[in-house]
Amino acid sequence: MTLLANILIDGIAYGMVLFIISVGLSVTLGLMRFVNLAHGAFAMTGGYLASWFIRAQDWPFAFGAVGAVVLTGLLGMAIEALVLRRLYRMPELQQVLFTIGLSFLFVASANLLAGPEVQLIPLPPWLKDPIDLGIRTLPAQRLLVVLTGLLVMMISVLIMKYSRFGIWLRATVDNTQAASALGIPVEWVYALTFGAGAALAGLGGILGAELLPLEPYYPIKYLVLVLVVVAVGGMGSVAGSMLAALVLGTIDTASKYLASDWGSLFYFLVMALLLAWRPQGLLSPGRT
Amino acid sequence: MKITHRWLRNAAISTLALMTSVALMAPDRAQAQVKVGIIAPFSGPFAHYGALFKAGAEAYLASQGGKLAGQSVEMIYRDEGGPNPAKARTTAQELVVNDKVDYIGGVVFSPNAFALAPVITESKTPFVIFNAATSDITTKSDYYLRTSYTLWQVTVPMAQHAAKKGLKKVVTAVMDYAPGVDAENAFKSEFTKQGGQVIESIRMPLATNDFAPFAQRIKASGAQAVYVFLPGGPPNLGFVKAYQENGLRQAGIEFLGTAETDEFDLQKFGDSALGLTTAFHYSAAHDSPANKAFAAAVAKQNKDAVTNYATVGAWDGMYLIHKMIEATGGKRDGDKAMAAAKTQKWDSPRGPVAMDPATRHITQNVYLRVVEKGPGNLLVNKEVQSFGQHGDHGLGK
Amino acid sequence: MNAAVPQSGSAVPSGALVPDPVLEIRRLGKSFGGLQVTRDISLTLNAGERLGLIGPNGAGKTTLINLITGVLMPDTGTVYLNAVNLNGLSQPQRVKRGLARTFQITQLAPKITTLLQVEMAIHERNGSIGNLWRSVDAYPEVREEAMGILEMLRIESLAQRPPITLAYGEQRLVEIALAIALRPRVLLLDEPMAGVPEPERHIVLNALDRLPPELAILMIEHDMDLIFNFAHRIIVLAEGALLADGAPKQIRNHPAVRIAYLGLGSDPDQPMIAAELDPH
Amino acid sequence: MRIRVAPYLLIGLVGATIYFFFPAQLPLASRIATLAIFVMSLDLIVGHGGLATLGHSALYGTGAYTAGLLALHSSSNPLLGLLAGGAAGATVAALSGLFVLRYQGLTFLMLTIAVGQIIQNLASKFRAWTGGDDGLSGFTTGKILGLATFDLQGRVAFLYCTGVLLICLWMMRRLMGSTFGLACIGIHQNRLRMAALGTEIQPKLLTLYCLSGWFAGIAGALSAQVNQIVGLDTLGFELSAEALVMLVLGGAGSLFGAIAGTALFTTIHHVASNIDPYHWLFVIGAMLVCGVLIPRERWGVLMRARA
Repeated sequence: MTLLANILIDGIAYGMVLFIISVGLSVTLGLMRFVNLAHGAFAMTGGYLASWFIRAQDWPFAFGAVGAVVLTGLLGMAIEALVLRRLYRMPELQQVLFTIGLSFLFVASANLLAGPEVQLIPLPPWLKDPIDLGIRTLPAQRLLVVLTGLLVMMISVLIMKYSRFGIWLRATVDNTQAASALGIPVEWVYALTFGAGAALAGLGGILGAELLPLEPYYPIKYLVLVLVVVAVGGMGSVAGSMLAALVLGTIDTASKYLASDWGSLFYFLVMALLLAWRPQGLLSPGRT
Repeated sequence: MKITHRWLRNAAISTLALMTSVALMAPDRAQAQVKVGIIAPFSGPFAHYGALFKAGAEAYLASQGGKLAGQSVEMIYRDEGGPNPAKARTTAQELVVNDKVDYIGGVVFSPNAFALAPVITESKTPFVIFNAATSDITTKSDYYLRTSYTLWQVTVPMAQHAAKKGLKKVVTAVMDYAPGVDAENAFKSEFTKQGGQVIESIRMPLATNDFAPFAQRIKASGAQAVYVFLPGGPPNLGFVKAYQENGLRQAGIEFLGTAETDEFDLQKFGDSALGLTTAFHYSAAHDSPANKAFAAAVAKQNKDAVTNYATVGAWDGMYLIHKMIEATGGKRDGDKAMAAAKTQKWDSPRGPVAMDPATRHITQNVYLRVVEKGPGNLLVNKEVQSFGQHGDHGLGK
Repeated sequence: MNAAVPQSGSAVPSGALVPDPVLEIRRLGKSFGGLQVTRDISLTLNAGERLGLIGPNGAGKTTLINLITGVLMPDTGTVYLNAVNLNGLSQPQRVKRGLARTFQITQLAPKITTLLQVEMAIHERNGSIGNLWRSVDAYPEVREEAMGILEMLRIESLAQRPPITLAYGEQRLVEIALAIALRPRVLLLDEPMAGVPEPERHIVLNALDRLPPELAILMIEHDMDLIFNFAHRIIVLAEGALLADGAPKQIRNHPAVRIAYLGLGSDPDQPMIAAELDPH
Repeated sequence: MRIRVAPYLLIGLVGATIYFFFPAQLPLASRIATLAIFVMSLDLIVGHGGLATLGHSALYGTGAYTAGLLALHSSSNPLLGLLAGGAAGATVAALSGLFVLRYQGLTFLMLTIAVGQIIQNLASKFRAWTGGDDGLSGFTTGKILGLATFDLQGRVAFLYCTGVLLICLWMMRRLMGSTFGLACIGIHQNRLRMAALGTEIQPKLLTLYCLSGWFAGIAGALSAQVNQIVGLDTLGFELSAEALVMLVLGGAGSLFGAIAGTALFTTIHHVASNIDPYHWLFVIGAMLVCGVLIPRERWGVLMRARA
């Protein structure tokens, strides 16, 4: 019984970390259909910026985190406007190559600017101590991730469903030309959406740093991890990404409790089975 | 399908690239008397090893006035990348055949060290391993020397210490790869021999990001202590964090480690590392004139470099190469050099050390250390006890 | 394959005089979710017959084609080709049994030359498509046949060009050439005029004239001029069900059809106005 | 006929030039030749079949381990090793292909990653057979064609690798020049059309995947024989990703492009990391980014402008 509770608690907590680092990709890859393998690079940028603000500039944690997220979003918009928008019409393979190349450049730059070592984001006292759940304790930081994850999902679903921007975005993604003819500022929609994806990536980089430490190779190291979540979750479905992250997080945790010497075998096995069962993802909007 | 001009162009470009590369690499360096090739990761997630090897080796060279036994020495650095034996072998082959190196040093990863066996045997090139820690590497060729450590070497005294302390039930938690399995076997066999009991052996996948489940398993096992082995870098931080956050310390489960509190990562642990005990062969806080000189020499070479097992492995490795050059008078004579190296005994920054002629592995003191606050509020591995001289206990197991 | 079937095509018809049913559809039904898109359709197509299929958008024409070709499987009913039940057979299996089609929007391999695509169809028919080792260039007889088909359709000049360099009307012809190369018993033409610009229409029309006479053809088309000239018989589909079936003249004069689809009064003497009628 | 022989002559010529004038580069050239076979095998499935995979190293690594195990436990005959490696690669391709080839696009890509990871985890788990992270070593390679063993300079290894490369190239060109190859390209370009021609798409792709696995396995076996060690990296994601980069760099769909891409990437990696290992990623990153942004047609213009 305790074992089951442990698996669920750790699984959900880990799954939420997976969700928070992949939700940005679920926007850029899932919604915009842009094969953005540079997602990890934006996540790392967010993390590094936050680390720099908080550690070197002595900003309070919340300020540093928000500042880093906003800056990462702006950087994403700038890169989108300068280069990425030329790639939307290219074949997927070209997008893959470009964004991998971009990731390499980020890796090399991080190495050049901050050296090869792990960058820490100092936690404020209110996040440091474990919180007692009754049957066991859970780090406060992990609770913050869970709450933020839920919040991000709610906000993004609300924006997609009810805001004018959400309607614009869906129209633009469905048919850019028609949307443009209807007077929707498609360039801005793309830039803002990509910026939002980058900002979310940055948020994930910051909040996930406790489990996925920030280092120059971050963009490449965790690429498969986030791709799996988005693919299993379903293209463009933020809720699907969350479901997938929770399922996969729980599976991974269960395999650590029960069969750790099989490595990540079960993780990938379950992923393959889920994909085989639902090739379009667990929750895939606009498809019947 | 149809052959177009494209392939012709592609082929031409690649040919050109090859030729250019050859031109770029044409040796136009001043001819040194002795050449030493260092293979280490200079790119990729393990690049810090390369930097530390380089700092240690260059520092040693500088401490000898830039010459070893009166011979001018040229150091040639080659990238190891990650575990990639095929590439490592090619690199060694090029060092021997093209660059005509007299000695090879370095190598972080065991598979890469294994891959060099045919090359060094055939070319009779002494190869000093600065890190790769799987026990039986040195048995694969007579030209291997090792100035680092093996997991058996540091774990056996740790297991004896645990038993002596009265611990009866211990859990082992190791990373699921070759050195980890070595560590687990070493602890299990020695601790059982001493009358203790290993109640659970946890192998943690290399790709683990979240260590909380393992911390919970350790806690639930009812053990008095946990013996740990993790490779350097992020997993260390993750595991120690999980150890703290899941209340293992409060539960009184003692931490018995080896390389986890490595100086390269140590400061990042923050206060959570205080009180962790480890058994290891080198601490930057080792109090001896040799260690102080070593630290000063390294700092002079590279102010960012820390002194840890990688740096000291390279430093002592260069000492061995120095002695081999001395014995051969700078001539290329692998057998004579090996004969001299096998019997060396010297005062290393880690304490008194000697080469074991049978295994060609270093015999050294193993220390029990505790993480404490040192000068400048920095964390240090304080040596609290010496377990005395130990060789590699891992061979023949 | 059809040896076990008693009535199958031993009698070679000359023109459409002797009824020789090659394609038979019995009581076909299909629904998506709660929406019945095909209701109880039965029809017969004889060798050498030109059958036109018309109906407003949403009448279920494309679904019918998909059911016949095997892209979709029916909920009820059966499709027979040469008296062989096709239910459960995949699309390629049906092609192998003599059922070829063209697409409403042309579907061609964009970068393979026209000649090679026709050769590919012939290899597919011959079963030599799976040969791993023998070069494509080592089948002179196939190349000759492919060239012959292109010549028959008067597009031999396109032989060495890939479809991306072709005009849309020309791409239609390539599709027809591919279908002919399969030597089908039945050919389904899915709106052969759709998207063909006015100046290129005659190319397609000429090609249709040159199709082998013994071939049974089912053509869907919105172009009324074309279909009333081309077809021996026309069937009208509305809301998933068969509305009328008869000779072009009968259909033109069929009151229900005139109202439901042709948009004319029920008076048969009133002339047809529009060439292309589409209520939507 | 002239144009058919030319590519082999050119490769032979480059090979001879390296052999006689740049003997220092023989180990590098051998590695390029081995990798080129692997990248060509990837081109079969990516360039000809149109399926982007990131799990191709599973086939390469299986071939490598099979050849290594064969040499360790039974026969060190190199030819037998190559055949066994190829067969193992084809078998893994067949088994995994039955499953993954039902899917396309991103789903296929992710499933190939999963298959690769599963096989790598298994190899790591069964370390008693595979040597785990220490790698499989301790085997030797017999005399090539009963004539010569590998020498330190890498002459024999180079000739062996180049020979196998040429044979594989010839075989792959024959296979892709066949009606079967044509059908695969057709499937790549338009599946609807091929289905309308009566092509059974899945069996064709499965055959193609097996052939691809066969050659990938041969490349792996070759690597095992020349290096006399097989590491877990031969099954890794990084190898698959690098191979894909090499392929696209040279031009997917062209076997010669595959060779050129491999040579270019490996050489640049070698040179750049010898000059400054720390910053080699800047070079490859810039190369990829520019390669995508500047269309192929314009490369020619740029080159001419500089000349």
